[in-house]
Amino acid sequence: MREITYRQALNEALAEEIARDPNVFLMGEEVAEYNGAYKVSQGLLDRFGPTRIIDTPISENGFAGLGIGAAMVGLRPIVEFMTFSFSLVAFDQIVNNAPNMLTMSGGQFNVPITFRGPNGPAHQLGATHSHATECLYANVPGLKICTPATPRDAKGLLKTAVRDNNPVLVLECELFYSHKGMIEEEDEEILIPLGEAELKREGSDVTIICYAQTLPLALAAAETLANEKVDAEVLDLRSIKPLDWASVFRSVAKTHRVVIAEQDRPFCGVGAEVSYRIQKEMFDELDAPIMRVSQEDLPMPYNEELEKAVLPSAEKIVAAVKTIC
Amino acid sequence: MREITYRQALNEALAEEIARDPNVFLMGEEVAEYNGAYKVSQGLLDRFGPTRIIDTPISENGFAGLGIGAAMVGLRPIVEFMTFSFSLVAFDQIVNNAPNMLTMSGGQFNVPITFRGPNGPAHQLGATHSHATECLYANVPGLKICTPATPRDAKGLLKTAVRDNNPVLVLECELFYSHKGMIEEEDEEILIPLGEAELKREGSDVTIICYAQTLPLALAAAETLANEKVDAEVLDLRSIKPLDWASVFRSVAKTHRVVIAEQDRPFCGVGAEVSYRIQKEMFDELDAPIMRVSQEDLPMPYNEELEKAVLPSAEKIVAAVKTIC
Amino acid sequence: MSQPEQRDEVEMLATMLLIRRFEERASQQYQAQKIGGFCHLYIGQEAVVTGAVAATRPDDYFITAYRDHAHALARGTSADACMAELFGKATGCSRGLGGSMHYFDKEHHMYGGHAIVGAHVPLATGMAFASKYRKEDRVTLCFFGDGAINQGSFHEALNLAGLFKLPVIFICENNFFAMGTSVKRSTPLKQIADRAEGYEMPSEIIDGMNFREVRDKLAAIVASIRKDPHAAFVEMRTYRYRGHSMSDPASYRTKEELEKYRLEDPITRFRAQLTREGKLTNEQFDKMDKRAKDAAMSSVKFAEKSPEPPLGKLYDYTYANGTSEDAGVGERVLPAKSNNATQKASAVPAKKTRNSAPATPVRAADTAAVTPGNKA
Amino acid sequence: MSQPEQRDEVEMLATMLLIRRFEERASQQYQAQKIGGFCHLYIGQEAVVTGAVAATRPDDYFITAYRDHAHALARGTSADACMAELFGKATGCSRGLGGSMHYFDKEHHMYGGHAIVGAHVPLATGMAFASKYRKEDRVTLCFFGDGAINQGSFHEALNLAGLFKLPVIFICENNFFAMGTSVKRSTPLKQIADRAEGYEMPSEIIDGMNFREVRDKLAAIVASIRKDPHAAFVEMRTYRYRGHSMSDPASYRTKEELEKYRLEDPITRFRAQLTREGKLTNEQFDKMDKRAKDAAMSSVKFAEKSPEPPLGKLYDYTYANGTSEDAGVGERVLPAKSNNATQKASAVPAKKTRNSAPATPVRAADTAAVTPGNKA
Ligand SMILES: Cc1ncc(C[n+]2csc(CCOP(=O)(O)OP(=O)(O)O)c2C)c(N)n1
Ligand SMILES: Cc1ncc(C[n+]2csc(CCOP(=O)(O)OP(=O)(O)O)c2C)c(N)n1
Ligand SMILES: [Mg+2]
Ligand SMILES: [Mg+2]
Repeated sequence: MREITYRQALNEALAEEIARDPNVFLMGEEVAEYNGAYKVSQGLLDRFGPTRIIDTPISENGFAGLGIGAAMVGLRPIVEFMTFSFSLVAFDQIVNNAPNMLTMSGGQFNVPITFRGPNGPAHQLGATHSHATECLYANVPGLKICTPATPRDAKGLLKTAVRDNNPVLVLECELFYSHKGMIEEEDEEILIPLGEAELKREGSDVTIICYAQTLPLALAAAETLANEKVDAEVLDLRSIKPLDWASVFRSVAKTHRVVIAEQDRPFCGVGAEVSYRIQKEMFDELDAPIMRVSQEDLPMPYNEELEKAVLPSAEKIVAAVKTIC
Repeated sequence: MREITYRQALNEALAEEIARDPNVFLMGEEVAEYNGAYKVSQGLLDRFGPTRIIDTPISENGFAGLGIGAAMVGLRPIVEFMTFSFSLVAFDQIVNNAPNMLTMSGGQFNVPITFRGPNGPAHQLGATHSHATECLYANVPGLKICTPATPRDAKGLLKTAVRDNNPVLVLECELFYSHKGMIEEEDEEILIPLGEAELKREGSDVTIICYAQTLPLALAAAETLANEKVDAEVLDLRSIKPLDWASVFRSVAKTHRVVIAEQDRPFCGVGAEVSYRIQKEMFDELDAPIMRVSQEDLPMPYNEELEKAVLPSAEKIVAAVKTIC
Repeated sequence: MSQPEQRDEVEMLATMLLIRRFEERASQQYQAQKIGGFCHLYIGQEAVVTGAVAATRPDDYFITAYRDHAHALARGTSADACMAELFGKATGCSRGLGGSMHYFDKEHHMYGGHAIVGAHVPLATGMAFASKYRKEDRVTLCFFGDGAINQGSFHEALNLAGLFKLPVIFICENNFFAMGTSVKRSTPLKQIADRAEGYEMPSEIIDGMNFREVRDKLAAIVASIRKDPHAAFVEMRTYRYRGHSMSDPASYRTKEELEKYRLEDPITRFRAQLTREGKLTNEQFDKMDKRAKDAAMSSVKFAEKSPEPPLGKLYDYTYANGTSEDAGVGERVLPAKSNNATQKASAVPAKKTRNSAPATPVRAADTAAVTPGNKA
Repeated sequence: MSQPEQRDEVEMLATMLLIRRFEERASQQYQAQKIGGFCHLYIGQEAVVTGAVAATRPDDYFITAYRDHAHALARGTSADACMAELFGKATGCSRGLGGSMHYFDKEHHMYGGHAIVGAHVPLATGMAFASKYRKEDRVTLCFFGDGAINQGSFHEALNLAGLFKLPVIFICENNFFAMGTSVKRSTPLKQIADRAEGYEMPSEIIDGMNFREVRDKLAAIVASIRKDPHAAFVEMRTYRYRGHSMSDPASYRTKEELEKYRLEDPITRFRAQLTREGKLTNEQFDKMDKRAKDAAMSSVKFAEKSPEPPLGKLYDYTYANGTSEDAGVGERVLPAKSNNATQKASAVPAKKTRNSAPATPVRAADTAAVTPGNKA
């Protein structure tokens, strides 16, 4: 075991997959000569050269589509969005071309592409730069979506995504690039299947379902609650689509109480889907209503205090748990 | 009272609002000389001339943005998307510019714009042309969304949308343009507030919540159920955002059982949000799990039978009701 | 001109005839409500794609918009598979799942059939990118209408193709109308070809009603791209004789205009040329025409007899099985297998076997229970 | 030149100085972590927007991207309001809700501050559309970087503006880099101005380091547009002395290149011109510079002292109150009122009074309960 940052974990995943498969290449704004806006691709241009690590103009729709076309004829592109807030200008390519191709062509053309980059609110970037896009893309059949929250998950999920024969979105945590975590030795492959949640803390009184930037909030809330004799279980979804319903239901069957801590906006957010499925499948197991903590349904303000008020927090999770425990 | 089509209702709403307010204009592909791809703007060019009824090139992102800019300086554009499936190429304008402007500018710039056009699967148009976009846009704070299902609602909601000082999406039913319905005399103004659901059928055993193209399905299901002695209440949401929670809860308090019949895809769909809110606010009132009938989570196939299998239907609603009644 | 080339030309005329007769038949079947959705006919524009086929190799990449029947037929997709697709049958070129606007035929290097205006132009740059990446000398031919040049995706794709010197020809089939909008009302450009100047890209205007001009001028561009990869732009001046789609009466144009263009009918014109040059007798032509009509007619029978695609297939087509490791690298044919799509979506050894299906059985009525890949 | 114009020129130099000193101070405050988010400095490019202000009327529409401090200051927004915005304070030009990238000032006809590259270019066409619609002779000035010209929204907007003959000048501030990407690596164009040829649009290249050239050439274009509405394109050759944003060391360019451009510093150059012509003494300049520095310094004090925007305001700013009937027609100033935003979103008489708030009281912890406009 060794300790590395979330950024390094992603960097290793990229390097390993690009080295492994000559059809894999990385493309995006500032990924090559600048080594990435968030330095995730540090050193890759030096190592793999400009045919594999490719800088683009500011044309997200264009290069997302370029990647999809390349994938249709056998390449395995990794397309970086500087942030997923900018993926909105490429929305049609991601929603209409990548995931529909296999069906529309009657199974002839699959699209093995990975779209990756930071997602979710960062810090005081304002309304245009703070989108959490997971629920938007999760609505779209044909896409897979994962949301790693730790260095190990980041490496293992990104590597799996690149090898998947479908379009996969790896939604990274913009605020976690410097987070550290333990991870296997460099020569051991980490491959984490898409669609497998992970219990990040065991507990018996309430299940806190979380993912991405809400994982540390959920863990902190669990600590606080432990002091008040509430034993919270923390389940990190890790993948939004496919979603690991079995693990969700198993935990609910144990605790009978659920709070969903989500990173996105509330209306038709990920927590809405999760809560629907839980009440449907586990109706008689629930001892209290399912509660959600998400963003406020407001455009993200720049002001620091207001931004905090809009975002989910450990305190809000604790408060939500207390309404049902 | 008189009978008109859904198409005529929209046409009247447009004509009345354009006549009423010199700042209102209609813009979109084929809206003027061609009288609209679905003939909703029939006769408007003749009546109001080319400064008010404006044909555009195939540049949804461009003319959506043009409309938003015009709205920032005091005009009140009505922007038609030939279908909302094509609004995906304008997604960034609709999501990042229209609804964020008021917040980002500290309240200085509101954006009184109406985006309208057919939405939801029509008939054998395939994966790219069959999007139900309501849940995608409903996630976005700052937008308002309505989904009229009858001629009267179409007229009343569109007129209200045009007068609203915010960006409003009027998601019309692509399959309903020729549907007929009763409506007030032409000289009586119909203005239906955004955020008001309507009970389209009273019942006591189960609430079927529906909107847009699922309204006739829900009503048909209710008829079938009546024959089997199940008395279903049919609540048409009409507006998705704001959503009329009071009417939803009132009906649930009466029937204690809910089936949501939605037009969109399941994952993070409108029904997910509605079911979350019901179980949260009315936990003790529910006698059975909330069930949803939506599209299958699959890209829309062209084949007619397969398309039917993917879409919600009266039969599926009946079956869902029977699992809980 | 040597014999084989002469034969080729007659063959190409036969292709043009097949396209024409196929679409006439399709139009009739559409009116008889055997065909659903939207249906856009290419009639009048046949010389463009046929000339392009004559100017290229079978393994060059072709991609187009929704007016795509001709592109498949010209590339070699059978009339049977094309008609079956319109009927939504399992034997269709897209297995009945794509429909008129979404024709695909991997075997014949026909990469769709794309119905969002402009959105396939970036895909074309990706295919050309792949050729260059793999150091192949394939050329990508990307067809689109005059209406598409005002889409952002067109612009971004042309800039990328110009910048990266990708081996692609952007072929604007300028039939002077996008639905009811004349090209004069969609762009301030005097001629569409000039748009290429914004990308420092060579461009050419070609008479799209003249098979030989299309073939020869494109062949020259193709040759120069094979030698030295770069992007090029072509404006094909052509005309569609029918409405935009089956429901369009095309009242936005005059009878006179239509008649004028009818005089330039690419089939009549090419036939006359070949006849004049002694390469084609009337008898030969009539035979060819009959063959085309027969093929169109029998494609209807084929389509009628063909089975509907099974519902189960849908789930297989939503997600592809396996990973790069199963499939190997390079271009792959990856027909979806008939078992569950995402249960084995990752070839990685799962630490524990896990049933990710919902706790209660999936009911058809509760569609939300059918999470993709979790089909029970 | 008459006296008033001379005074104007000195005033414009004072504006350039204010921009420079304000941003130097902002940079320092950013490093002291008093300012959050992203922060992009305009230092080096001051002649562009200042020249544009000198060439236009105060009621012409200005709109730009995220590198926007200078555009607000040049238009007349106070340094206090600009600095307070960076501090996220209620007294900021966007009430602390926009931040560095989203400056707005309706009073001074500054229409933002837009942070999605290219996405404001269509907005500019809309503003120009409105001028033409209302038969006003206002001109819209739309500023953007060299990186923005490869976005689809840029393309669609220019085509629309050209087609509709909208009174707008598209001003590309070509500082030769988009973040770390030199313009040579973002487009195949030899010169950016040529992109206008794809829209049949007149274009001009202007030395953006030379205040007078900017002013005079823009003034001529503005005059021609006022006479006869049309769209025009301008490439301003300029340079940013600082990194792309505060976190960028700008190691993608050489010291020599930077030094070369420093010799063209628009402030030094304009000062020298005015001094040479006897229009400005050193003493006057020093006084002006001190005034600029003082304004920048006191803007920090103002920002520090200013209150935070109250949380409740957020709800008011998500939806505007009222309807067109309340607000009347034409351009409106519509400050959100402090009461519930959508309870009266429709001025239509509701048939029944209805409380659409959730049945149980809203808890801060359950944010999903706070449906927009349904704030209890
Ligand atoms: C983004 C988008 N907007 C609108 C449409 C609807 N639409 C389909 S075809 C068409 C006209 C296209 O004209 P053109 O590009 O000239 O091609 P042609 O039909 O003449 O072959 C339009 C507006 C669409 N499919 N996609
Ligand atoms: C659509 C989009 N993609 C990427 C970004 C990130 N980004 C912000 S500024 C910038 C560079 C823009 O360069 P340019 O247009 O030349 O303007 P300059 O910074 O030189 O003023 C990039 C890539 C963004 N804000 N929006
Ligand atoms: Mg056309
Ligand atoms: Mg620049």
